[in-house]
Amino acid sequence: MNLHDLVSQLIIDSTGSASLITPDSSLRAFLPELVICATVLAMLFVRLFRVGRYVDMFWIALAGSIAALYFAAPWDHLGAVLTADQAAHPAAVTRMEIFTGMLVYDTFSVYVRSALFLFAILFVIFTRLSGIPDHEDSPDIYTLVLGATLGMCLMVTANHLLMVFMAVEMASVPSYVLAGILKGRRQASEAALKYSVYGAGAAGVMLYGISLVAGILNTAHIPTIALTLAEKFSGGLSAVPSGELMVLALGALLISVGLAFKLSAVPFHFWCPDVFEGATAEVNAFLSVASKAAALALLVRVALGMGVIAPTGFAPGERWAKTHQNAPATTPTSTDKTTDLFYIAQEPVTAAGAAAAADSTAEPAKLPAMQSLAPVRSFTAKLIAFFAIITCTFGNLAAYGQTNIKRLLAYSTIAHAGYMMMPVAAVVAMAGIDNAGAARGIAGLAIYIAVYLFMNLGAFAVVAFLRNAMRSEEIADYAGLVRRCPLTVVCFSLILFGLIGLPPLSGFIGKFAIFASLVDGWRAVEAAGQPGFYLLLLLIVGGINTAISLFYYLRVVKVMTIDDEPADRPPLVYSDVSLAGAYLWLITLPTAGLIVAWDWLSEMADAAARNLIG
Amino acid sequence: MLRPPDGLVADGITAIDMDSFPPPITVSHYLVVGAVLFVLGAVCMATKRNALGVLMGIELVLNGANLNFVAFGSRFLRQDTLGLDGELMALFVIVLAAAEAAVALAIALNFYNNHTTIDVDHADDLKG
Amino acid sequence: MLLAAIDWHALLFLLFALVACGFGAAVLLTSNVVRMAFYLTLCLGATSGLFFLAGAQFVGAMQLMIYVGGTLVLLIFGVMLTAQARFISMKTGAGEWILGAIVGSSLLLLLVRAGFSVESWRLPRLDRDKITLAEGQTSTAIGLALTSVRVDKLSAPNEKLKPGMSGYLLPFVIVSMHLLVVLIGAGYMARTKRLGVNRATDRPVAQAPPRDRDRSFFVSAGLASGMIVNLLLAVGCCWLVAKPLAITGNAAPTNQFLLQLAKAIDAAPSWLLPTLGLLFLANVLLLVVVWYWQKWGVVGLVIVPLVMAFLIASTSLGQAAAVTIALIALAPVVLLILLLCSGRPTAWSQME
Amino acid sequence: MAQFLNVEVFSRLAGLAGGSVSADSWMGYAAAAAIHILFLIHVVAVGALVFIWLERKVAGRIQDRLGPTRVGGKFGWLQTLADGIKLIAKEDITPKDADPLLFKLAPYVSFAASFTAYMALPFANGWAAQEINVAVFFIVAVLGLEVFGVILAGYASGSKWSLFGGMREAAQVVSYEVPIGLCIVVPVLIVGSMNLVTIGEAQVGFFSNWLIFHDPFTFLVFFVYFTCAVASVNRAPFDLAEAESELVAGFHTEYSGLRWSFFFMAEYGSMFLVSGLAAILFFGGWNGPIPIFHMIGWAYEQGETGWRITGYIAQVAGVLNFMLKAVLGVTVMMWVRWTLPRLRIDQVMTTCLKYCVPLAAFCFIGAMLWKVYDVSSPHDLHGYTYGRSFAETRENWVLASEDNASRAVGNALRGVPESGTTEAQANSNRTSPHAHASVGRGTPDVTAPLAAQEVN
Repeated sequence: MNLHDLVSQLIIDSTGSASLITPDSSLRAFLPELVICATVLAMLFVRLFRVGRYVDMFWIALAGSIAALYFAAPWDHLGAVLTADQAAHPAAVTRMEIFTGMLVYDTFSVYVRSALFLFAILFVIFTRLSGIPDHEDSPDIYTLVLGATLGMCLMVTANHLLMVFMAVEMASVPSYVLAGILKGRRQASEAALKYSVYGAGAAGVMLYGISLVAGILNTAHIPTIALTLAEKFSGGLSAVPSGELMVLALGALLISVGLAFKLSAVPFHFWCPDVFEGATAEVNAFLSVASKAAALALLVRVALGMGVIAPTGFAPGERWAKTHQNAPATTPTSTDKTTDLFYIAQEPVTAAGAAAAADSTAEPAKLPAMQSLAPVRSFTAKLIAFFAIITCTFGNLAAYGQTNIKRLLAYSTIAHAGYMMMPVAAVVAMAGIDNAGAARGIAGLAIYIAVYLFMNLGAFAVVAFLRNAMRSEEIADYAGLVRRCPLTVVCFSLILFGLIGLPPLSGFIGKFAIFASLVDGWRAVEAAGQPGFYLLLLLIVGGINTAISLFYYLRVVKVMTIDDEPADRPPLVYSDVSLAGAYLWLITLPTAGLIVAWDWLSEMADAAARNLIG
Repeated sequence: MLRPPDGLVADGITAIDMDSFPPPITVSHYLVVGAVLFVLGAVCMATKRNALGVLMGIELVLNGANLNFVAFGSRFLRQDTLGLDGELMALFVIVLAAAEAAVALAIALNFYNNHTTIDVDHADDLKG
Repeated sequence: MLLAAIDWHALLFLLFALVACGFGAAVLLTSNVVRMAFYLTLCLGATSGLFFLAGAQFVGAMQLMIYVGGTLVLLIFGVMLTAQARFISMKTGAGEWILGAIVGSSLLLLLVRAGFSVESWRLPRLDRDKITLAEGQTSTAIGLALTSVRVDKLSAPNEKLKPGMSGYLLPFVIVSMHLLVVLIGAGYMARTKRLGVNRATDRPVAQAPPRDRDRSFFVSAGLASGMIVNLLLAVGCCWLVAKPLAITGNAAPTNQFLLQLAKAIDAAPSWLLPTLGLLFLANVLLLVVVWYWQKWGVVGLVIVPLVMAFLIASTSLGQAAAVTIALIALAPVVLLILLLCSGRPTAWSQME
Repeated sequence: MAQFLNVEVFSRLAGLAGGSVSADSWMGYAAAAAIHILFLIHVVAVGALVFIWLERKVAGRIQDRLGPTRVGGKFGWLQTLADGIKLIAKEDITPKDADPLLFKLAPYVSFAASFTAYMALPFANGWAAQEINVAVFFIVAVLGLEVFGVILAGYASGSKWSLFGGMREAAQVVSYEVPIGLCIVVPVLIVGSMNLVTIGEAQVGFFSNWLIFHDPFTFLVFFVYFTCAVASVNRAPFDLAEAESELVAGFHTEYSGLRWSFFFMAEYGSMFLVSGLAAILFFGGWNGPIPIFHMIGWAYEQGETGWRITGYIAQVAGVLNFMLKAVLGVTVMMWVRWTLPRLRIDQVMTTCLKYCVPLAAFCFIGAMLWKVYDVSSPHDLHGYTYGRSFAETRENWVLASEDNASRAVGNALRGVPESGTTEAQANSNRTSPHAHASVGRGTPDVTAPLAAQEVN
């Protein structure tokens, strides 16, 4: 192995082939993020010129987000089930570790990243309508938003503990600034200070956990961690020295602190209500949707990555080389060496390398490894279930006494984080027992993320538009709004009903999918003879919480419709029939109508879950 | 100067064994220092009232973790190590910490401008 | 043989560790923020000494350069900017101290126990003389690893578990993007407030528009008829989707125009008709919007026919059809705009 | 450690005096260390004495005066010494409002930072207190710490003039670290090493081999480096931290006596250091314009082992050479100081951010392209790499990292003798004055036993 070989392998790893960028290369998979980077640079570059000062950055940001979504191409990649032949096609998305194993590119990442880009598009339009960035601020603010989105994309695709930490930082640090975006306001600066201090602390704690885990397993590459853990636990739980168990558990707990902070899971939620109240509603929408979706994806990556032997994958450029063996300029060195060097971490599963690997000899070797990881999964599932239960319950209970709509929605966000963690617990518990059921659980989570995106964005959009109209975010000031802007009240009510999860609305799909996965998980785990009671408990807690949440959401609806208008409310200047109103209709439409497209959504979600578990 | 001594064995002074004083330095010793820094930083974060003091606590926490990474990656301390991953992660953490500190400082100054105090206990406009 | 017998590693380690921990504790214990920063400097300097000692020279120098020389200077800068006399020393309450001490010491105990609980961490490396230069001095290897060429783990004992075949090119590149974004953010936060801020939240609430707006009968009639026509067209599209026209057979329309239409629809892709129906519906909504005095509705009314034309042009129906449709659909819009701009006061001037 | 005063010389001298000290013994080690420390302290402390005298003479000449003439004969040789004695005798004042601890510590922090950087500075081929693999980086990093002393002094004095001085210094030094880093990367890029000894030895031969003549970009970047270096050591025209016409005396307004003189030692120490760094990075370091000692065969050849008196003389001549270049740099700084007026703080920042950084970045990219496209230059470093390309040098790292078996094969292919016992390697390492060369050769060098290596 000499340097020249190493460098040419690096080139193949990045571009797929020595002479051109192939469809199955790292760079192609990373294209949406690169577009985001280019957009940020373009926004800065345009400002350099005198003419550029007059350009509205909104258009650049919008074009960048749309281009990113276009290159993420969920409509191409989230289709029906792939056959082995189709999977071997270079352009098909299966599991692929890109950039020497730093990131992983699969349908799940396509799905969540597409959701993030879609959100970015809607968000950019939203900020334009609500008028938060003025002409001079807009490059800074859109740069921060897109920078954070870039970090979130890395969270979704992280496959290495450094990338986990780095992605969390990349997503958080711009968010700290975003929280304090109205920098002349006391509350905003306080929110930013609290967020940054707590966030940095949580990141530090997580880093310490990462150092312990990486130190004891001698690797930071997540699939390799799973393999090492499987080897460690191959003799059963009792064969592992108790000291090592303690260090592993400690590391996992410390890492979970960082993740829980990003998820605003109780007891690391304390920043959430304060930051939501101090920051503007626009930023709240960003934090509660994009940040949460990315954090959930990261939770799935870390929990499943460490608890499950990674399924068969392809190396960048491998499929291209196979389909274009006679092509003139493929590789200077043989391609199987590529697999050999950079993908050695997947050795047990990628040894055969080709599409036939699915049924190759690697399979029998994988099963015992999966089995020996059972204690890891059980620990992780219980940890997540614990967090989910307290998060959900606390969020819903605390939302009761709130008088400020942003605080109320903050607690609602916390509660929903709890709901969304439930299927992850079920999935981790089911993996290795009922892989199909686990995949369904992931699909349920994916559906919930999609539905939640529209619901929460809509809710915060209403808050922002009403704030512009009456400078108030108190629920009491919303009284009697139905007489002033009936359409907006209808939209808001639909969104709130959706957040409860009432049947005709799309929020119901998400809840249903989640609870179904919990039932699946409970049955599968119990059938395998392991204690699955905690999954049933999750189901019960979820049900009770849904009932609890009914009241505080309905209270808002009641205030808006039944109560009389307060006498001391500032004059309300707001028309339903405006661009802002149209935006609300646009957002509410999927909330109300996605249930019609359930099949379509669930097909995409199933496709998203396809490559996560073997 | 600061090169770890590896000479004792090769130098013929093999008499120093595990039990003698001073004990050879191992990863564990580095971890203890890392843990001390981590805990000091965590307590600092929790108890300091000055926002900048809290930031300093965060720096201590990150350094504790960094020390762990370097120790885990060091060839001189044990045979089978984290390898270069340790040092590289420490490098990136240093860079990320610098970025984070810059932002946190800017936010703290902004807070100071708005509140004319740097006391985090005065950050109580938001509660409920 | 005294000097030679001293374990220099242990001695220097002890020195640096004591300095690091001691000044770390001093950071915690002092309440004067400037001294805190000074102690932190010494603490982090000693930590970099420990990095050197562990053989990570590059990381040690980096720590000195970026952490101590950059980050801490920045922190001290912040301290000075906020160092009003009453903020220099802020005392922590006794209760917090006690709580902090209890929690901290138990956490420390746990972590120290963890540090000694793994065997491979506890045992020193005995064959240090086997360390090659390539392994021991790492700046070249780090440079290679930052360009994704890892030379340190080419030969792990267990082939299957060769850990960390991870080149760090991507983090190295992407962190620059992060730094750029973060610097912009920090600059944004640290900039002084500008005059003439024009954000929505900083403007006074807009005055209520005049309520007594009036519109000529022709405008109202045009809008209403437009709504009806568009609604009918939308229904028609839906009906065509539900019951496609037969081109041949008994049910085939005898009317030549209808036959042409049926053939055109048959030739078009299946998504075209529903999309057109939706666009007609959108037109209805936009007309409602115009009814409610919104200018953007007119813009929408212009855009929708163009979108229709574009969609049709992109199918096999051809550009001639597209242009025809666009002209037919735009004509009433032009008429509407003319109507809006006529009269005194013009309806247009009253719109928002 | 300490090949400065080679222990073998020491042991021979001891032998002449009737004693016997083995080079490998702890006494040899301790003696070498002590001598080395003494030497460095003298470079800094005595250097400062000489430089202060020199500064006065230069200032006098530039202003058409004579400068000091009385103490110590015609040229006022002993003026600084007299001043020093006066300073020691002065009362050590701590202002009432000062933070006493930090006030007292600040000068030492400044001095210690400056002095620590000397640890990695080679004075001749291999003659460095500690040959650090990342020496350039280390020196720049440690020099950046000097600012702490100034900031602390500014803050702790309890005087607003001092505080202003400290703040200015912080802003200035942090800003100028960026272009300095970019400038230093250019020679590092060309030589392919951050080891100062390697960089110096890469320029062996006639003066056309000096890196400043390597290509137009290095030529340009030297001037950028020198400008930034002047700013980073806080010398006029960038001496805003002390700006006596605005801030009384800036950060050291409140200092007197010995503490005050420590600041000056730090300042002159840093001046010598950045000039020395410039000499190594751009002006061939210890290599003279004409390689006389190489021509007559006295200088140590690459890879040569063993000690000989002629080689030693060549090394000492190298030291003198290096010192001469560094002192020349210091003199130029003095010349600049007494010629140019002081800049305003905004001009300082403009110089840094609008001129130095883009220029340095431009030079960096230019030098990189020069290297990538292999444009010919007066000296293409073939002598240094023995005709091997840099890729090959790097490749040795890959080879050296592989397991023992394949390493042996690789060495055999390269004609490197089978490594055999570790002892043989330790020996070759110990006795080589060119320990760095092993990096270039890619020998799977075994870190030698501490005593053996360090004593040497």
